Amino acid sequence: MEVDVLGIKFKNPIIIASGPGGNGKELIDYIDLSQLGGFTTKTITFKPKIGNPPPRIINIKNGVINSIGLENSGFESFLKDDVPFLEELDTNVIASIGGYNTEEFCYMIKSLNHTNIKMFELNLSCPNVDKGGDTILNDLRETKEIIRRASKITQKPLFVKLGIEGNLEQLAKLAIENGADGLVLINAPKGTKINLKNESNPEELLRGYGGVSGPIIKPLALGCIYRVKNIFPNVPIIGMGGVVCKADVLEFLKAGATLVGIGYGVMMDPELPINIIREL
Amino acid sequence: MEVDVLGIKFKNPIIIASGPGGNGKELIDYIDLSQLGGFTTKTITFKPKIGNPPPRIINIKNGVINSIGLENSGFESFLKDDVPFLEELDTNVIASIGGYNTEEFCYMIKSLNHTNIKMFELNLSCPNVDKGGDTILNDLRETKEIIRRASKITQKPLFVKLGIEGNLEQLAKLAIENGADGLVLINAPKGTKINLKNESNPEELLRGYGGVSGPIIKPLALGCIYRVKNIFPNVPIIGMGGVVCKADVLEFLKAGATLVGIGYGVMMDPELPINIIREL
Amino acid sequence: MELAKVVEKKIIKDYFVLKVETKGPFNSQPGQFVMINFLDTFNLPKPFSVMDEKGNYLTFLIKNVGPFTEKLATLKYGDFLLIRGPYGIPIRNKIDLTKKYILLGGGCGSAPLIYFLKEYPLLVKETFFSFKESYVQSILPDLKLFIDDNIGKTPVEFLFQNKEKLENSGMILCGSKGLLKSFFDVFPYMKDWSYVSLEENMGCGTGLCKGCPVQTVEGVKMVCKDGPIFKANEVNLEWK
Amino acid sequence: MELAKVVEKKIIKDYFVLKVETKGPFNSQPGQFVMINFLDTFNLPKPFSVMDEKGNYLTFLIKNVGPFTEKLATLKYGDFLLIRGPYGIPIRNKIDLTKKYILLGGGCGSAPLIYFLKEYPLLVKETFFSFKESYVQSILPDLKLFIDDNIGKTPVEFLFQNKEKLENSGMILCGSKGLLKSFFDVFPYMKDWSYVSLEENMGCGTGLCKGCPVQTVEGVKMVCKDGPIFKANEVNLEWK
Ligand SMILES: Cc1cc2nc3c(=O)[nH]c(=O)nc-3n(C[C@H](O)[C@H](O)[C@H](O)COP(=O)(O)OP(=O)(O)OC[C@H]3O[C@@H](n4cnc5c(N)ncnc54)[C@H](O)[C@@H]3O)c2cc1C
Ligand SMILES: Cc1cc2nc3c(=O)[nH]c(=O)nc-3n(C[C@H](O)[C@H](O)[C@H](O)COP(=O)(O)OP(=O)(O)OC[C@H]3O[C@@H](n4cnc5c(N)ncnc54)[C@H](O)[C@@H]3O)c2cc1C
Ligand SMILES: Cc1cc2nc3c(=O)[nH]c(=O)nc-3n(C[C@H](O)[C@H](O)[C@H](O)COP(=O)(O)O)c2cc1C
Ligand SMILES: Cc1cc2nc3c(=O)[nH]c(=O)nc-3n(C[C@H](O)[C@H](O)[C@H](O)COP(=O)(O)O)c2cc1C
Ligand code: FES
Ligand code: FES
Repeated sequence: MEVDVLGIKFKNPIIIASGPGGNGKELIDYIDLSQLGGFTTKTITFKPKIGNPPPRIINIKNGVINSIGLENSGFESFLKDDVPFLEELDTNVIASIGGYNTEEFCYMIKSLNHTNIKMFELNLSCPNVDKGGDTILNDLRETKEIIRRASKITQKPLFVKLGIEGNLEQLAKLAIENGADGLVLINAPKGTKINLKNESNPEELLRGYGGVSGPIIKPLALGCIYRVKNIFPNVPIIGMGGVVCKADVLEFLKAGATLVGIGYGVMMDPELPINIIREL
Repeated sequence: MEVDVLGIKFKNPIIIASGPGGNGKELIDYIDLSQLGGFTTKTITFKPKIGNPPPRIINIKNGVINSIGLENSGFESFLKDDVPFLEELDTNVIASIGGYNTEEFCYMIKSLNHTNIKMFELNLSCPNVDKGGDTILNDLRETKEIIRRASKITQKPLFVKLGIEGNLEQLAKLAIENGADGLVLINAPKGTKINLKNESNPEELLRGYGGVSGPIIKPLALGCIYRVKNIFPNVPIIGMGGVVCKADVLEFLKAGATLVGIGYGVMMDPELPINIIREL
Repeated sequence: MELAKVVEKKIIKDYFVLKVETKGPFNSQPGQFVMINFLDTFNLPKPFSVMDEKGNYLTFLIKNVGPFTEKLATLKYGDFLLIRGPYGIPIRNKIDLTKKYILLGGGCGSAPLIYFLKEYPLLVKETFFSFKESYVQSILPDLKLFIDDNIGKTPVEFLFQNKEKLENSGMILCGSKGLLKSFFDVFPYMKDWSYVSLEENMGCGTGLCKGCPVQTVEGVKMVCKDGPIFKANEVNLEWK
Repeated sequence: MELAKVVEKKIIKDYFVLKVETKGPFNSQPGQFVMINFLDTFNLPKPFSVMDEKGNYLTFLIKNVGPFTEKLATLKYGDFLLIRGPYGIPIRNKIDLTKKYILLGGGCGSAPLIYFLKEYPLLVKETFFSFKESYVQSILPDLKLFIDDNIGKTPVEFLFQNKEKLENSGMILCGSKGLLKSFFDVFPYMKDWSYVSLEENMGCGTGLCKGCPVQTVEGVKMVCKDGPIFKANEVNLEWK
């Protein structure tokens, strides 16, 4: 099931989504990464981020609400400690880049241009990090500027990751018109679990809400992919949201995805992506 | 569990959400409407709408994807055939109004001003009807204008119904600043089911996607209510999305809802709202 | 919804007859259906025609075609279901009672017609409870079935070669859209003398949600509330 | 994940001991845990400490506190589970092996300590496998438990009145944050001689998802991968 995405060969359409798979080093204890179509790094930010205090994981039926808060040790540490490891991997590495302004995004992309990393994914849709109370996507001028400038400074394919919050069609159009080569759909939509037994803090998460992942968001993810594919039939889409078995993968491909990401499924069972690949 | 909403007394916080309960006439065969806190009409549009061709109902786990397409016999018929019936009901009737422009909204509200209908709900977020390929909410100027004008021509409380597509915080702010007295959260988010066995039309729905209701959207609904309540603690919210038991009702109230709507639950079992009220 | 206890299940491959015990009589009539659900899910219920009602017992004929019917097929004696109904307009209330009818059922579409035959034998001229596969006979031992595989033709092909049977008789057809369309492709003139029982995926089953539309000469109607039986010449099976 | 068969369940009210058979040995060590899941859901797995491993058998001590453990409690002989692991750093690899330890377990927090006692009796000075309710003894008949209701105090209150026990000994504590905090409120100086096994709700259980953080003097660490056992003076239980 080899797939060609903008000239890059993927052994199969299965990639690890950003986040639940860490930066690869943790995962090699469990699976052989070279069997994957690709591997997306956890979103890297310019400065280190300590992440949110616990709890970060709220169990819900058929899914999870996470409030990790983009914990990562920052770009410098990524360059030094992770890139050499990632460059050695026999799979396509996609670097997920998060930032708070155009300069941060551009600095990181430039620094990674000469590496063996195959594609960039701009994470503009993290539900757990705000820019003054708002995700970047809510600032259309800044979103446009980030994508426009980022696309100019790299030859590598540039994907933009969107969620369902915001006007999907409008944001997809904006991304593509400003130089994005593809889209990643979808990031975890915002959600809350209320625990009636916890009287002092029924939302449990300190921020009150987190990002919802897993099979519970599958119909929404398929809807987003379908809608965008319908408008931009030639733009490659990395689809994700609740993929946990082979049938899910086929459904995402049918809805319009070119590659299919697995996040929650890795948390269920780190071997799940490989088990699916074997069945394809 | 009496509730006061902007001076209107509700016997209890349970109301029928717009749509799955029809316009009441169908429901009286199954339950005593006077036991309800309130009843929301199916969204009325100025002109009759034939609705979408079948299939309109797609079963998914813990929910449904609907593509009804706002079938209704239009405002004139509503005035003549439904209003007299609704005015006799011993429960608070909320009229859900849908339209394609400010004039239609205002005409309908004006005509209903002198009736016994207690509140208005502007449905600006139907996933199954487009205005030239876009829901009204995506046109911020028009949204603002509709709410501003509508609020000026009526003394009755005016609620605005939002979905999760669009920038929730921004739209809530816009609605409230332009005269909305409360918000209804949430309308059914867009979703798709892929049927791999149906080769010619794997999306099954002719539009490719529909609105997702039922317990599957509960975490998202609670998230929206929590987020809006956090910013506007004094604005009453009618919460809905997957309420099917007493615990759900309590969770929605805890998250910030003043009234709780039941839509999908009525489809599961028309008696469900009454059964819940008995337990409260 | 009401609790109903499974008291009998006869299963052969993908077909099964399910008999449940309810608290009191449902007072269903031929052509009516009930909405069935499980106690342990929050999915929507699904419609099934009554094949028989006697005392506090309802009997259904069900084909395992997907997740819901798959789960129904695993039920054992003593398991409980949720049921509400009956819904829909009885066949008797829609048809011209001065005529005699040929009943044509396709697969599980035969269920309401079997009930009809039992209740109104005098209104029935002939029956075609048709199934592709002969094994179905084993779970419906007392009925004369039309087995395509045995006869070597579909019931529509058979009727085409025995057109005289249709003379002066009405028809009641119940089955997939495919069956109905193939019949009227061959016998367009029979539309005026036929009633069709339609299947449409349902939400509420009670006329509330507008989920099961059919286009008719009088506008859009709901299969669950205004049907499931309609005059064949009043509905448009091609609405898309 | 691997299939594991339930071969024994001893249950008393909200506590139960669950023994499962696996294909091969897990080679777990005291302090390690496994992730357990059901075959029929797509929920995340949940962490449970190994209370014993022998041959191809793993034993757990579980308290029914919510939907997952509720479902575990209904398992019967012969039912199957999914298990992966073992995860976490064995207690032995973290502690100072030249000392003897008092083991203080609160409720199911006793599970890894029970395993520890069995494997390293020479490292143990005294045990407080503490439970509020005396009925738990019936499913752990061979162990000396500390039953609050019988003794009339919590183990922390007991130790406060018997401070001399703590002299020259290390402590290994395993239980809720509440238990750990109450102990160090009373014995702040013991932080330097204690190890705590932390519980944090988990996602992956394997250090991948960054879902189970604890703030330490060396920055944020993961309970599942860097713990669950930590030096008490290195972690901040108040991070909010
Ligand atoms: C008024 C009415 C009466 C019915 N009576 C009976 C009955 O007596 N016995 C019985 O076995 N079934 C009956 N049905 C159909 C039954 O409701 C469906 O077979 C069932 O809902 C399928 O659910 P599922 O989850 O098992 O399969 P799904 O996954 O929902 O469907 C599996 C396949 O069957 C097709 N399908 C689903 N529903 C229908 C339908 N209504 N008509 C035609 N194809 C469909 C789908 O397109 C799909 O290809 C009736 C339907 C209606 C509307
Ligand atoms: C490393 C590790 C080892 C564990 N070993 C065991 C064990 O041997 N035996 C055992 O019974 N449990 C153990 N647990 C806890 C067990 O994982 C939880 O009890 C279980 O996940 C609860 O799931 P639930 O759906 O039944 O309840 P939930 O609905 O998740 O929780 C019910 C209540 O318990 C509280 N709770 C949930 N998880 C925890 C937790 N981790 N710590 C404290 N309170 C919690 C919740 O706040 C809630 O009030 C362990 C946890 C960890 C992290
Ligand atoms: C624990 C966790 C951490 C995540 N971290 C990131 C992240 O760092 N960057 C990102 O773009 N998406 C992140 N995501 C979102 C996933 O990449 C994915 O978009 C989403 O979870 C839907 O796919 P899934 O259901 O397969 O997980 C995270 C999701 C989870 C559950
Ligand atoms: C069949 C169906 C029809 C609906 N029709 C309308 C409608 O006409 N107007 C409206 O505002 N919302 C409509 N909705 C959305 C519901 O009012 C509600 O916002 C949504 O379904 C979430 O609540 P629930 O999960 O309780 O159904 C409809 C939902 C369903 C399932
Ligand atoms: S199924 Fe709801 S109207 Fe027919
Ligand atoms: S549970 Fe995933 S890192 Fe610990």
